[in-house]
Amino acid sequence: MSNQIIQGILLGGYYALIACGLSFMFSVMRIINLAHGSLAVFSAYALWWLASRFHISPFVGLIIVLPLMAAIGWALQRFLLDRSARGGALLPILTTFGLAIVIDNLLFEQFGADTRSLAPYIGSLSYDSWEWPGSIYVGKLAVIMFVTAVILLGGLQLFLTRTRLGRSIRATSEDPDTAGLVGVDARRANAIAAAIAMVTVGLAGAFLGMRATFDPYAGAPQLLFAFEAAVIGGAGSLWGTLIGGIVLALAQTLGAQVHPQGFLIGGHAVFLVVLFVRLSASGLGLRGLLRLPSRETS
Amino acid sequence: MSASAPMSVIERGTATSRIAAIAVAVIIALLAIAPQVLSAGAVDRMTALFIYVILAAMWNALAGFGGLVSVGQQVFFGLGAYFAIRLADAGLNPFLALFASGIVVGVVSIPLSLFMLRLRNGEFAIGMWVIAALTHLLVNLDRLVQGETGTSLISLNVYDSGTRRATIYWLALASMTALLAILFGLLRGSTGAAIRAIRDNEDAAASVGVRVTGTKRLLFVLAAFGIGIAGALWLATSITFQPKTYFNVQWTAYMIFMVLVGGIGTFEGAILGALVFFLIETWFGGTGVWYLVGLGATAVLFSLFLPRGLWGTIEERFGLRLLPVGYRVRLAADTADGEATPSPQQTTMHQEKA
Amino acid sequence: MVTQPQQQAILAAAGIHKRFGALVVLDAVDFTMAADEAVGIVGPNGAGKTTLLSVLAGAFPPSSGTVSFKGGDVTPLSATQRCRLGLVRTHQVPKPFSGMTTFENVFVAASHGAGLGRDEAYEEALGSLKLCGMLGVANRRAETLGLLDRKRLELARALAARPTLLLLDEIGGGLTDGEAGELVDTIKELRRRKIGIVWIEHIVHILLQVAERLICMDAGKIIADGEPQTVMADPEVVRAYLGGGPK
Amino acid sequence: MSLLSVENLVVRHGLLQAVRGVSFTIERGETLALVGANGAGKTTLLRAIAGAHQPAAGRVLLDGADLTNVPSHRRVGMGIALVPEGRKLFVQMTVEENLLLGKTAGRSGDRSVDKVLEMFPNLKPRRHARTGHLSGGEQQATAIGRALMSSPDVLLLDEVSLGLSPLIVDRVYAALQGLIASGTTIILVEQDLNRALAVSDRVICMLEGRVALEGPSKEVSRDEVTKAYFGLHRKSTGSVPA
Amino acid sequence: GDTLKVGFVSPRTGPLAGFGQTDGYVLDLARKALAGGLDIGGKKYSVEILDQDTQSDPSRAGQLAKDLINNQAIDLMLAVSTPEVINPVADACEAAGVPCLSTVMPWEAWYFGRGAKPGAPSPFKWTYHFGFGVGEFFKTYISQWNLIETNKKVGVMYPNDADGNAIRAHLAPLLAKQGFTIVDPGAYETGTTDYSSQIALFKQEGVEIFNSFPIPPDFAAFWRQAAQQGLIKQIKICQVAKTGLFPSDIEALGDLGMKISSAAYWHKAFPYKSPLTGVSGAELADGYEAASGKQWTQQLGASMSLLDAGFEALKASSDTKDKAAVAKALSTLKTETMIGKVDFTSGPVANVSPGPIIGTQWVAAKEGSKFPLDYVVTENATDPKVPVEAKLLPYNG
Ligand SMILES: Nc1ncnc2c1ncn2[C@@H]1O[C@H](COP(=O)(O)OP(=O)(O)OP(=O)(O)O)[C@@H](O)[C@H]1O
Ligand SMILES: Nc1ncnc2c1ncn2[C@@H]1O[C@H](COP(=O)(O)OP(=O)(O)OP(=O)(O)O)[C@@H](O)[C@H]1O
Ligand SMILES: [Mg+2]
Ligand SMILES: [Mg+2]
Repeated sequence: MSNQIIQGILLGGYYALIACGLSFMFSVMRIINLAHGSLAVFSAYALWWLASRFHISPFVGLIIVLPLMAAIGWALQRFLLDRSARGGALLPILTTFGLAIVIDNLLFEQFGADTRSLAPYIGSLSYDSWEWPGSIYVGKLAVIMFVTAVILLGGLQLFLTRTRLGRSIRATSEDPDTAGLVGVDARRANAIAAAIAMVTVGLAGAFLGMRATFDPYAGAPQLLFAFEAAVIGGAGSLWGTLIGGIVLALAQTLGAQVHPQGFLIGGHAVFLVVLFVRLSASGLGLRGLLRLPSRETS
Repeated sequence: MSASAPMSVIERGTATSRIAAIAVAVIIALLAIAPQVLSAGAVDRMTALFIYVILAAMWNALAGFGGLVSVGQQVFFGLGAYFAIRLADAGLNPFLALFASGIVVGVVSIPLSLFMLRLRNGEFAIGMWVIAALTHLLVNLDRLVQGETGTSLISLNVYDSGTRRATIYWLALASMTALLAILFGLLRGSTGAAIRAIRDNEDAAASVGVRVTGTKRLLFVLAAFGIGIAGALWLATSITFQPKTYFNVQWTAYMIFMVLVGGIGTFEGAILGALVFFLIETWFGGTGVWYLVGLGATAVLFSLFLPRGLWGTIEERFGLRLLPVGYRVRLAADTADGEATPSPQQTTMHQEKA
Repeated sequence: MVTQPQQQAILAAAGIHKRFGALVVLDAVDFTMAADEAVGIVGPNGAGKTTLLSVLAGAFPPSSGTVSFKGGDVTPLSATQRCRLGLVRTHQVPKPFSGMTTFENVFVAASHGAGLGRDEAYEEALGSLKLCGMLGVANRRAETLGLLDRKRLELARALAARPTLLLLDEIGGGLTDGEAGELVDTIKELRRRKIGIVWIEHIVHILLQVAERLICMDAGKIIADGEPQTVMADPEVVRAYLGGGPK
Repeated sequence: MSLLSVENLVVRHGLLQAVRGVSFTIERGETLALVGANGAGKTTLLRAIAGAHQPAAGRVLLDGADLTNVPSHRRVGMGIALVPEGRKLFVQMTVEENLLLGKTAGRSGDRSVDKVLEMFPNLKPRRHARTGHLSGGEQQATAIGRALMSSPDVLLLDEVSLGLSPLIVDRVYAALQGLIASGTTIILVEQDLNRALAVSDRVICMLEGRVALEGPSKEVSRDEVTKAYFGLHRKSTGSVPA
Repeated sequence: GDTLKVGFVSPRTGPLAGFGQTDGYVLDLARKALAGGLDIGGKKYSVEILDQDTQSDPSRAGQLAKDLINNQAIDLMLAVSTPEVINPVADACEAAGVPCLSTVMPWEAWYFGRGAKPGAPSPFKWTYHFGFGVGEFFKTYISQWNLIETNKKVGVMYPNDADGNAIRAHLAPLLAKQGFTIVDPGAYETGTTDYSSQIALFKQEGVEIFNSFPIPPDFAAFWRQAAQQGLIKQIKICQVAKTGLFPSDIEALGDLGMKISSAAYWHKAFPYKSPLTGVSGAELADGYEAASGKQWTQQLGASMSLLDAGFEALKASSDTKDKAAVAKALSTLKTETMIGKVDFTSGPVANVSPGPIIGTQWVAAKEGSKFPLDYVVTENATDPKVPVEAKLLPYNG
């Protein structure tokens, strides 16, 4: 049992990592990025390509791929999101939905349907583990992911609240016009934010590729978990995303304890429960629900 | 205050909109007799088009008018199909089951709305998605469905293919017409104004006496019912029920595509968007990867260059309103002919239904 | 200091507390008014005036205390229900339905708040637009209105809901003298129609043209309540609110 | 050379011309009061100077440099700060964060959060509160403070005293006097004519997008200004007999 | 003369594209062979094969089928690979009264998954399916697992999908009868990302054989975790289906993929020739490798056999332009194709002809090979004509 809990917490780190870029864009830039998963898979392919073609270890490959992702983020913001965000909050959903389809299918066109993984290029790291007393096995890769998630999310949280640039980014997300009036270059702030988001997406892709396998269409399935982690954690808080990831993963592993099908069901259920509890805390939930009938009768 | 009421007139329709109303009636009449002349393939495709129109109109009602952006509407699509299969398996006539299923979906959506409608914005959108995923998993537990294996609505096979095709066509046409008419009536009436008010500012709407929750629920349930019917109809045309297919988020993605390409928040836009999607699929669907790339690119290009969608742009450019739901005040000063009683001339759906 | 006997009161709030987290914004406020009164509320920024108004209108529940309206306890009722009973508010920061036209904004209130049928609602909406001088912008989308027009729209919209008691929150700020005059005329017209008024305003000289009773709040408490000139002269009010500035 | 000059400025909102060929200049250290009826175009004019609206014609010059193609955020760096109509705070962020945002990199000046809070003591306890939760007046104070944080050369104040209680209004005007004394140039929109005339060197009255009256504040009388307002025919509303 | 139109529906793009990857090559061969037309009953027909891509979308599969039926007026429908393709196509054909032949999915999921009830007469008049079913898996697994000494404890991971459910319902009881102890934690949903509870159970029970029907990403996540948690140290046979059909699935597993056992519905060692094109197994595989530069896959033979069987049925029908006659010919078809015999006269249920599935193993390729992996036949219980090439190696050892 304690093994399952530890596995659950570590899995939470993975979810948080996957959700990081999404949460960042969702809470800071107010963009529901449906292309999140596809972009992560793109990064995984880039690393795979470097590894299989030039024998560059994926960890080293990150030195090339992360700047590339940052550039992509910058360009994405400049040429697509900036423009479509002006047309209302919904339009970026359409843009990123379209983008996701385009990326998936171009990846297919380029790399075919074969299943790939980065694991073969990192030696035995993908399944190495430390054995702790009580036959608890702690995967090395899982620990690396967890630590990365903590550093990444914590660092971003501090960046957003403690630095001038971070504040500029938040201000821009709230109201770009007014941000301009207080001296913030809104376009630049947004583009930097997108670049940062894409770097985290790049990392997510790397770990996705090391932990499991991917193919051109592997992005979408990751999306819902990432959204769940981000929403459980609460909008506007990146630390929350880490907690969200862990809560989600624990619910899943404990759900699986009951029955293997409980894995996904447990995760979804806890998501709804968290929302419900949060509503109750704000006076809108249970009490509001119960008050409802009386409201309708007047 | 009535004493001070001026000679101003509230206009609902325009000359074009009256012509449009007649045109709509004619088109629907033509569509009703179409199976006599169309090829079997065309009848099947038209049925799909009607279903797309329902989906687009329902999502548009929810998001475009009600501000309720959901990424989980596939839950009702899936449930529509699932209940139809369940009811048919219980011995109900399969055609009847389609309609009954829509009602069941509508009923199911009521308790769901109690919880979901309290969520805001992103949380509502994602929350609906999670509901869809969860419902999918629960449907998978049904022995009849056998997990992802699914099952088929083979009880339809007792009808010969011609009858079945025409019947489903008419059912789809009738459902679409009725749903659009209900929606139009709703949006044109004072409820419609309330819906748009809630979209713009919920607190303010509550403070001027709009029943926020009740109104949202009405819209939510209507959309659930409509999409449920669409799901059931889709099942009738394709027979195979594999849960994964019906509970796929792709359905909602298509709804979003249709609505935003057509023009969100306009009644005509959703219909136009469905038509565009349908045509793209019909013409380019065979080109495989490039069809999908093109579909994605279309979405991106529209969001960049026609952010208000086709109809939104047309409306803006030409001031064209075929099925208007808004109100315009013609000030007394401009009304030389001094028509004082408001709203004598309306493009109502009563005419269209006739 | 309750100036009206309980049974005549149309609106009564008793023992209202409101806390946001640790912050106590309303601290045991009692407030009563009669149907045909016009009450002005002043007080320094952050005194809790808007919060009191929100509690009265039902935008959020008080932490403790009760509100009764027309003799019934309305504490558990929502803002919607209170509006339909005739207790209508405006917002300090205007909240127009930005995607709808001015007329449609007001029409919503007439058809839902006042519960009127279509034709009646049209008339009511046009009437209140006219009263507030907004007929000229009836077809403009509300998001294109300037701040002052938005404030007028708040008033017009609240009026269209056919209130018996109107709660106004700073609708007079930023008006030129001429415009302020028009506003006072409008409010006086409402008084003639026997609509009760509660009006929060910092432009005291406008307020005094209408208010028959003045309340001053400070730090969540009512510190003075009574005849306007008396309240204005109250040293406590001068200290907390008016200051000794040029007048 | 004048510090700021506006030449034949035309600004449109769609089809509507909100500012129709306005010209004026303002010297360093001068204070200009901008008055006019509701919808006269004051806000639009100030926003155009701050770079929030692109003019359809005309120019804005700062120290002789054409600002037409300078985006708003760079104008802040050049010394123009606006207190916008309707506060426009970042409501998810705290008072302190809003103020810090106002402090623009590259501007010299010794404004600190503490100094600004000194000016608005009622904000002190709310320093770490989200501005979305503030009262109306607290928000207005924050908005003014935010603009001051950039130590502007030209301060544009739209409806300065809106929503402020009399005590705070006095305090704000006292602070403005201090700024004026230290050589800051100010354009303020203020509906309290007495205040506006008392604090300013010059007054411009706008009417339907144009300058209807311009003159030194000491020379124009209240009456004249009021007349200029009424150049705009009173809308046929107001008191309507029941 | 007349033109025969044959629809061919497969997933060429989308998540299932691995199955459709080789179809272009197979169709080319078939078209070449049919270029001169087809002689049936002394009459010469020109042949048109209308191949369509479902994009791995079942809805689209159904729509495509209807389009082929209604607008192209096809005479015979062929559908291949996975329930997501075959079931919607078959349902559309059944509804429209068009003969349809399919292969590559467990026939149980095809038959019962489309609403047929056990024991009741077949509700299908127009649709036919050939290929492996649970019975074949059973034979193969018994044969394969007895090749190595184990404790006969089998840990199974069957997903809650068509294959998984068919296997769980029908295979597990049979295995138990043969003396295997089945350790089944229960169905899991695809997309699960953590398997620690299953792994704990398998370790606790000391299973030495592992059997699963996962999709590749699920298996990769599971198997790496199994390695992390020390489960694989005790595994002697790792028998997976569905994942591991194609070499790329195994390559993606790195070292962990070596010596995984699999089962193939076709192998290039099959001794049959395609009646349609005349190619042998080795020719087909080598030809594909030469043309595409990619390693051969078992799908090559399966798709070819579908075309083989389809055209054999057309030839056998009394009137190729009469759909009922073609359906009749299908119902009595008895022939030999690329995968061996197809026989609808003696199936477990009407409309189904069972086909072989033979035990195989993924091993490191010999020195000098173009590809890193080799796929060898280790047993042949379901078709003894297929030569056994290698001895099954224990997963650990
Ligand atoms: N939702 C909230 N959360 C936290 N604090 C709040 C909230 N709403 C109001 N406050 C605080 O409560 C106090 C009273 O606010 P309120 O808006 O009632 O003041 P007010 O008297 O209307 O002031 P003003 O004249 O400036 O409008 C303020 O200090 C404000 O910051
Ligand atoms: N975004 C917009 N779209 C359309 N019209 C606008 C927009 N903003 C302002 N207007 C119109 O432009 C005109 C000038 O507005 P502006 O806000 O500049 O006036 P103002 O003098 O500041 O008025 P107020 O005293 O009400 O603040 C008004 O008629 C206003 O309604
Ligand atoms: Mg207030
Ligand atoms: Mg203004």
